[in-house]
Amino acid sequence: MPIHVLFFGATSTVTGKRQIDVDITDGKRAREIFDQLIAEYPLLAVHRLLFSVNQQYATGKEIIRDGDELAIFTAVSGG
Amino acid sequence: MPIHVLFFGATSTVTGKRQIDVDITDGKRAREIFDQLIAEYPLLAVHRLLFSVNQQYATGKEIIRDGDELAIFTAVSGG
Amino acid sequence: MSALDFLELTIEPIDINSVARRVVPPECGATVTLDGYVRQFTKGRETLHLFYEAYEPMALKEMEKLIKAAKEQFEVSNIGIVHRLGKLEIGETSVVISVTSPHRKAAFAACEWLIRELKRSVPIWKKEVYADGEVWVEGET
Amino acid sequence: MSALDFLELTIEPIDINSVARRVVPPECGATVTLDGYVRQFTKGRETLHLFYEAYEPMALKEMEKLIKAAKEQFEVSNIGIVHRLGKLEIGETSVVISVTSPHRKAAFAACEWLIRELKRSVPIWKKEVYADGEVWVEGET
Repeated sequence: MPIHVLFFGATSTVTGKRQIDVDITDGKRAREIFDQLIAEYPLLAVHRLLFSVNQQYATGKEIIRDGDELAIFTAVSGG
Repeated sequence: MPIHVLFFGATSTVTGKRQIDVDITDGKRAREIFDQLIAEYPLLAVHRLLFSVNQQYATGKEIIRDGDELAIFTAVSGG
Repeated sequence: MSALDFLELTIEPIDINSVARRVVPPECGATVTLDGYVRQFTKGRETLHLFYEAYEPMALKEMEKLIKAAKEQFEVSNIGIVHRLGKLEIGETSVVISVTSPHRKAAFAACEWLIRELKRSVPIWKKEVYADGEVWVEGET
Repeated sequence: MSALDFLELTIEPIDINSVARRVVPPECGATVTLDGYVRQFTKGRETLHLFYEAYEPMALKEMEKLIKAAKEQFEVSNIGIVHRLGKLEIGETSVVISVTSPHRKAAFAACEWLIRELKRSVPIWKKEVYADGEVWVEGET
């Protein structure tokens, strides 16, 4: 099943992508998907990362469903 | 010798004047002049009054010289 | 008083934006601004408009003293204070105080201190005009 | 969220005055406004311009959470937050937070809390562009 993962700022620069669509098996936890992407783009690990699932900060324990929107980004710097 | 006494806001309304010129003997203390004016305009005493001499808040102990500028006004309400 | 500090009495409408911008030095990144304006209701009574009067030369001196005192007490870069005089309609800005500082905390603290002290010490008086009369407001000292 | 609260992301220049004025209810008399703007120098290095990017739908949700939380914690009437996105020149306003309250003290406290929390939790990132490169700034978390 497809899910979407978004990147912003530094994580977008590092991955060279704004968004990737990942095909996963149903019932995975967010943490597994994030870890898999960090393994795929090891430069992400250089940064202090924050994660979200469906536009809410994520603990990693969230169970991911079809069409969910995940995001990986660095500590925010607005203001 | 002539000195000037200014009124603002409520003290101007009460005295009906923006400014009066008073002729005093040299060396008087501010307190004496203020007291004399309060006696002359007793409605002033209804208010909580502040005093200045030469555009500085006055203690009343100031010795008044020729041409000094005194003022009597109520607690301020700017802002 | 630095080149970017300023204090003014004006009978023209005050633009908050321009006050906030005038105090900005190149090395600062945040400004805290307090603006006061004419309330429509005070203790349930409807104000039609306000009138502010100042003992102008003394008010300017007192405002300058406040800026100096604030810059001694708080680590701030620049301070701007503008107070409106004359007749003000409901919603119009009566006072703007803008403070810039390298650290936000000091700007908040200084701005809060400045408005409190301005209301205590700067010789400006407010007349509230109601449908059925008018009153010179007296401060708390 | 009351009718006078608002939150916006915009790529247009921000007018502080209009933000401060939009939060004003008839019974309040003071607004505290924080505005952040593009610094020319950060740690001695000259910035040519900035670029802000947001995870827009999540940023709006987080800003709304902040407004709700501030209104629970502080006795304030209304809160407005506007954050600029896209390219900003030196001196341009990046963020404005305006808070009105019946008592000044709460407005100062809420405004200070809001900017601190916004910098911690709202998914917006700043890229500093220098003569010799550019850097995505990372927050403190």
